[in-house]
Amino acid sequence: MSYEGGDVMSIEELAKKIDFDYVHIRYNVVVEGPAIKPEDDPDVKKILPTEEPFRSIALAVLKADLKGVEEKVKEALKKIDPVKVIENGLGKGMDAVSALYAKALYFLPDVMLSADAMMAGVKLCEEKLGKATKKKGTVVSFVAEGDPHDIGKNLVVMFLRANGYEVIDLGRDVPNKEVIEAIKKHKPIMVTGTALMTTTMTAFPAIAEMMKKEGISVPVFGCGGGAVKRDFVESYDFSVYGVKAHHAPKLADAALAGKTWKELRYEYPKVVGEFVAEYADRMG
Amino acid sequence: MSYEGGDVMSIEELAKKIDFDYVHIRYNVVVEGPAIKPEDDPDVKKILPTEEPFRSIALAVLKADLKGVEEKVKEALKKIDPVKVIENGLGKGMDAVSALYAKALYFLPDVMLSADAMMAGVKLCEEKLGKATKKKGTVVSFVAEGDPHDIGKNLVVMFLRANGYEVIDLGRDVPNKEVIEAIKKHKPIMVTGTALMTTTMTAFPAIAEMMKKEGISVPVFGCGGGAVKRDFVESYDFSVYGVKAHHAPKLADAALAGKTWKELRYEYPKVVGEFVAEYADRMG
Amino acid sequence: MRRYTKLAYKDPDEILFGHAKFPVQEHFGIVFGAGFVVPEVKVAPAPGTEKDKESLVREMASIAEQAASRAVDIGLPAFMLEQEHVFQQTYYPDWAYDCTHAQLEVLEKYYKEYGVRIALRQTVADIRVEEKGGLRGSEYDNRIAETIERCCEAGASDIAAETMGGKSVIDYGVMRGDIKALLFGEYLAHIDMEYFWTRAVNICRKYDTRPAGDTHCSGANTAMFVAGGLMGKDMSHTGAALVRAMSAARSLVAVECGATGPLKDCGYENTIIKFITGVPIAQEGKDAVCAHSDIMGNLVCQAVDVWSNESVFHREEMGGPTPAVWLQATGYEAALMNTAIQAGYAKVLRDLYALTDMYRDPQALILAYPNAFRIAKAIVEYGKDPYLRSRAAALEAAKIIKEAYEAKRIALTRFELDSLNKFVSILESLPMEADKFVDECLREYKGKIPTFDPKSYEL
Amino acid sequence: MRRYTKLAYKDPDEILFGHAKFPVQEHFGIVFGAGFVVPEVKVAPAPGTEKDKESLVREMASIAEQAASRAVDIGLPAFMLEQEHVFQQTYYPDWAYDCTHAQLEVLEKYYKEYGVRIALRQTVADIRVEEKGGLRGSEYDNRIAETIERCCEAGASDIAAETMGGKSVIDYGVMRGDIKALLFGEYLAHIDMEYFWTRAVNICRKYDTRPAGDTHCSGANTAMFVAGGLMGKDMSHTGAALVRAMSAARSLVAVECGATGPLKDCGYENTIIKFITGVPIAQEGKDAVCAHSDIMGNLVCQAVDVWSNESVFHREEMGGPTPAVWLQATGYEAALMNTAIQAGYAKVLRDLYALTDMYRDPQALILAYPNAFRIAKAIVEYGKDPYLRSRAAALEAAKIIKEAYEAKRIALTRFELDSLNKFVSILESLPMEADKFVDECLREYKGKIPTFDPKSYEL
Ligand SMILES: [Zn+2]
Ligand SMILES: [Zn+2]
Ligand SMILES: [Zn+2]
Repeated sequence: MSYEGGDVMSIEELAKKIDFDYVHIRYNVVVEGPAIKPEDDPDVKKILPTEEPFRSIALAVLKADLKGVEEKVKEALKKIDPVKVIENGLGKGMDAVSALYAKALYFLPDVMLSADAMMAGVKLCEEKLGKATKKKGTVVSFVAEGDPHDIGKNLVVMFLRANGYEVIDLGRDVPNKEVIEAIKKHKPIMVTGTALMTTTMTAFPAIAEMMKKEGISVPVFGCGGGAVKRDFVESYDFSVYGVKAHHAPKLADAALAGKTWKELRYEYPKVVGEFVAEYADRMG
Repeated sequence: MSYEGGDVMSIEELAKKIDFDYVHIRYNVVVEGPAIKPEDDPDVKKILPTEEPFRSIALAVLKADLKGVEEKVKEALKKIDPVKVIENGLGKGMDAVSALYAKALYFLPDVMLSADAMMAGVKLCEEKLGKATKKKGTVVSFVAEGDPHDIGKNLVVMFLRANGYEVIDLGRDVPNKEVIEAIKKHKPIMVTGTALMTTTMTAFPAIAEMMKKEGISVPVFGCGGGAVKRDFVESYDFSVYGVKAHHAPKLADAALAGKTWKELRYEYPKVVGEFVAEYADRMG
Repeated sequence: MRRYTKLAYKDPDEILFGHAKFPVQEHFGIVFGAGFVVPEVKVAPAPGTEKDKESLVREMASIAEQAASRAVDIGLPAFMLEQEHVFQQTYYPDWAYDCTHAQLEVLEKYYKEYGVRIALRQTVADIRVEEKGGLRGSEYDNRIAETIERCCEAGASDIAAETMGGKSVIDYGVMRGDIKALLFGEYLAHIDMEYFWTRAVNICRKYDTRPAGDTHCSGANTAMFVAGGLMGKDMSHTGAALVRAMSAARSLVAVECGATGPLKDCGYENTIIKFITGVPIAQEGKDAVCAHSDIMGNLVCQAVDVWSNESVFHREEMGGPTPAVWLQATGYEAALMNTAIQAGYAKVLRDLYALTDMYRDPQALILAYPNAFRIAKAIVEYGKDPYLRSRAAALEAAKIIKEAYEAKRIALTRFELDSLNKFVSILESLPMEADKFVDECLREYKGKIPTFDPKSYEL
Repeated sequence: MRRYTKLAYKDPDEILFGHAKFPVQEHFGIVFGAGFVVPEVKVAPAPGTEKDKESLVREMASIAEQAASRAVDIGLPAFMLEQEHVFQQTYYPDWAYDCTHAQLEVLEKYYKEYGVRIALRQTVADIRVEEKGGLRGSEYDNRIAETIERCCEAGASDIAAETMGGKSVIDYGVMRGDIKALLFGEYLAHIDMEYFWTRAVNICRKYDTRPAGDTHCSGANTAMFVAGGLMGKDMSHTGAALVRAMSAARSLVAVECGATGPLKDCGYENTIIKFITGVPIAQEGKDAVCAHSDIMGNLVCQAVDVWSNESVFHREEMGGPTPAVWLQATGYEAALMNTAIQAGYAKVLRDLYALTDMYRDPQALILAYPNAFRIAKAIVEYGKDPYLRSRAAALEAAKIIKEAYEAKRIALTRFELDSLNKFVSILESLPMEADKFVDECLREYKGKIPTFDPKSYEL
């Protein structure tokens, strides 16, 4: 490489001179412990059932083995009540996946593929039952009008469904009054709204006002990223600032257990059970 | 200068190679017009009286010639009413200084030295009158409790006094209730409060609450720099966000003319008569 | 529609910030890529100012005034103001006209009074909703075309966009770490880009407004954000690196349709496109911290022509309003680069910028200019085939990462390494004919992705 | 009390970012000035969190957690967290203890889990009010000493301060462009610095906490802010440059009393002091845009050891909470400098940083390291005499500006040039004996400055 100031080493030669530990440290590699099989993880051991066929169903979900889940569930349904198969087998498998994901030993793709496998099993159980199994509760999800970004909403919907919630997905570019109508119609235990822009997030306070007029009070999990931040979300009623998509089912569980939206705001880190930078001042 | 990568020019040699127009342009030099005598400035010509002795008194103030002002004022007081000497001579000189300062043809030191000269002349007039001349109005100024930064307050006090206002200067580290007591005692047409820190500016809303309880409503010129910003100052009552110290007398004049604190907020740029970045959205 | 089958640069060492093979002139005396770097500032309108046209126009003028007054206060020779349209600014073409006009009025005042060289970029919003009326001919689609025209009429210096073609399939691929869906999404994006930019270029050419270009913000940046920092657990950084490589093939289409650059700031893939086309590029990095994090804050300066802060709330900092504060930050970084150019040390600074992040993360590694050159070459080898060139870009990126890993220049976690190997084996097992690949994907994904509308891509 | 009568460096070219003659070791495995630059983040607690101790402690811990979690997420090897005390944190020593302890608990957790090297700087607030109880022995004064001790007990890595001695006279001088008052204020500042830092050093030495140093934020930075940008009309930039030169003589006193550095970020005068003492220095510039503007954003990197963002509101940006966002910005600039050091190009980058601002403004010109060296030499020639060394610093700075102006390297406005000439003639006309000068000033200013309390300076 030549430059006006005289000859200089090429970037490759320069790179060899550099001790990069002074420049950056890949802490993900530093803190990565030894590889262990998912089923040997101490938390997973506490979650996985010991009784068969529940154990092997849960393991198939843990390994995202969709074919295996379908075979084992069909087998189990011959003599076991579908609801038990879901609660003691499929559900336990998903709980194990969530435990590993919380510790970053499993990753989003693993969660998604395990969720696909679990849903396949649930479908078979529901066919056996002849009707949909009772869901923990209903959640209405939407993306604010005029905002094209919906990957956040899709992740929230997936995590909720994977954790036993029925989700009414209104999609993108949803006018405020359609959200109100859906709340009145489905009487959800929680609503999730996503937006990413300073001028579309203004839908949230508008919806809160409409809810007040209609006398509706349900926690709204206002999640964003981008322009939607906690100080904005807490500047109007009913709303709780959602930081990560995988927090949604935990908040839904707490809402189900009777926590008000005001309580959810102050107990967020405890409810989701992990450090959350945006709630660092309420870790107490 | 040597370095591991081989010999390199010294910084002085390097500087000679550089066409700095690609790096920075000193726009203050680019837009500086030809030098003209202050009294030849078109705006100053409109302000300066033509009649003597007022013209030469005003010129002495314009030139910050304190000795000259004292001589000419003593002379004038032999036959002219002190109030006329102040209004038609000394005051006109200060108006001319303000006009040049607004156009950045005069600078703060010029304003201060002219103000000193003017005040010397006013003192002589007041001695002749046997009492203080009637001031345009009274302003109470303070720095919030726990905040050491008071150069902002000192500049505001100077500009107000130089423009004919009486200022009760409470100084620094002033407890909120002392401010309230001073307002009740002196019945000012305006209050100026300065603070620079996120945790001392909280005195402003606290004082606003105390004013409400006492049924006092006077515009508070909340000026800061540092942490004090318009969105904060407009989050509680009575307050107007003051951007530059030399804006204070203009706002006082408007308050005197009956403008409410709410009107002052929205007409700020018009009241101070210049572009203000922090009010760019109300330049209308 | 021109396809690139060879690179604009013969040697990686030729590329350099502030220099493009084909500089771009815009009015108000500004030129991009002609031997100096221009700083850019972009600020999101305050929540609520979108309530009506007058309020948004006032907000736009206030942003322009706050930026321009700081530029002269610290001596910046030139700057670009970019306005990313909010929904209303594109949905109502006359809002776009009035906002653009109001900003130009302010900027022209400073240009005339101080001589500071200025450009105004209008970035139309891609308000199309694939699952509601499709990407072609919907009301939303037509409004975009009208708004581009109105911005040109109002005198915008250039028009940019961040189109969303292929987004539904890419989002699916990002969530599942499914490289086949990601490649299919990039292929779909090529098709929509050609539709969007052929039209945009034709409109701009009727005016003195440059068709600037596109970025895969809705694909590669989504992958980057989901991948997050080193401790992220949602997408592997090796996967995000492959998506970034593929996105270069997709964003190239704007230039193939006639866009002149400077390509838009969110395109971390722009160095690759600059190797192919020689057009000037905007970039964002260590001065975009208020908009989003990234893991290559310095490296993206290596070949930049317009250095941007990406975005920030319109509000006040202790140091002044954000348009002023952030033009000062990008202005001072651009000034450092311009000093290096003048002093004859630009290539040294370029290498320091690149080396600072090159081994911080696989996403940075593949964009370091010697590697970006290799990916550019892989793309032009299949220049005429959007499918094969995207696939080739991903495979070359994977090769670069594997080589560095094996040479112990970069350490990877098991998640990063396992997903890399899985992606490579899937990519290598795919058919070499585009239509075979497309049929396979339509069968596999059509049912699973409700918002995907094949008709929008003429499939 | 040691006086410096010769420089720590023989040649201006020896000075360099990341390197100090006397590196400083603090716990949590961090060393300053030992061959790499450490980034710093400082965030002002949110309005209202000062309402009670628990709320402020929670706020402090939250700032530490948000910064540390981002540091590991983008791979920063080390960082300093500085907490500038609000009034309550110094007025109530147990608040200081609990806040310091809470932050250390968080930082230690990250140090143990990831190995990231960390320092916690506690900057006590100078809450003394000269006109209410004076600067010595008041309740406020005693609380400062108690708070320094409690921070040391809690385990702070180092203690800094920004003392206000001489402020009332300097403010008077800044408002009137009165160089004699400014020089007298700097002289008074020397006296108060000796009082404050002799005590602070004695306290710190009982613990594993370094007495770091002081900055003339309350003098030279006040002049810089009043001078404002190029279009400023309140103080001439040549006047502000002379105040900055004199402030080096004043801030030097901390080191003469035993402070070890790293000297604090607001001290734009630190390069001059580093030439004299060889201690490591913190600096702020182009990454301090959220706190205040300056006209030398790059130049201040030339000899930095701890690169700071100065201050920012504690709130959320789109890119995350401000402690995370701003440690990323300073972290990436420090990374660029560390890459340059490792690659053997540090001196090239140093010169580019300096050249970018050297002729942007007289305030930058006098701090460019070759000129800072000349001012340092002028100071140590009169090392034992606070009055003469301050005066010599101002005269040398004026000489530097005049030479550059006459050589047409920098353009000046009439205001800048006229005030420069006026200041030089006044300075040259002053007596050479300190006590003569002091008597003259007491007579001239005592009556005019109500808040000036001569007893506070034993006069
Ligand atoms: Zn973007
Ligand atoms: Zn972006
Ligand atoms: Zn400071």
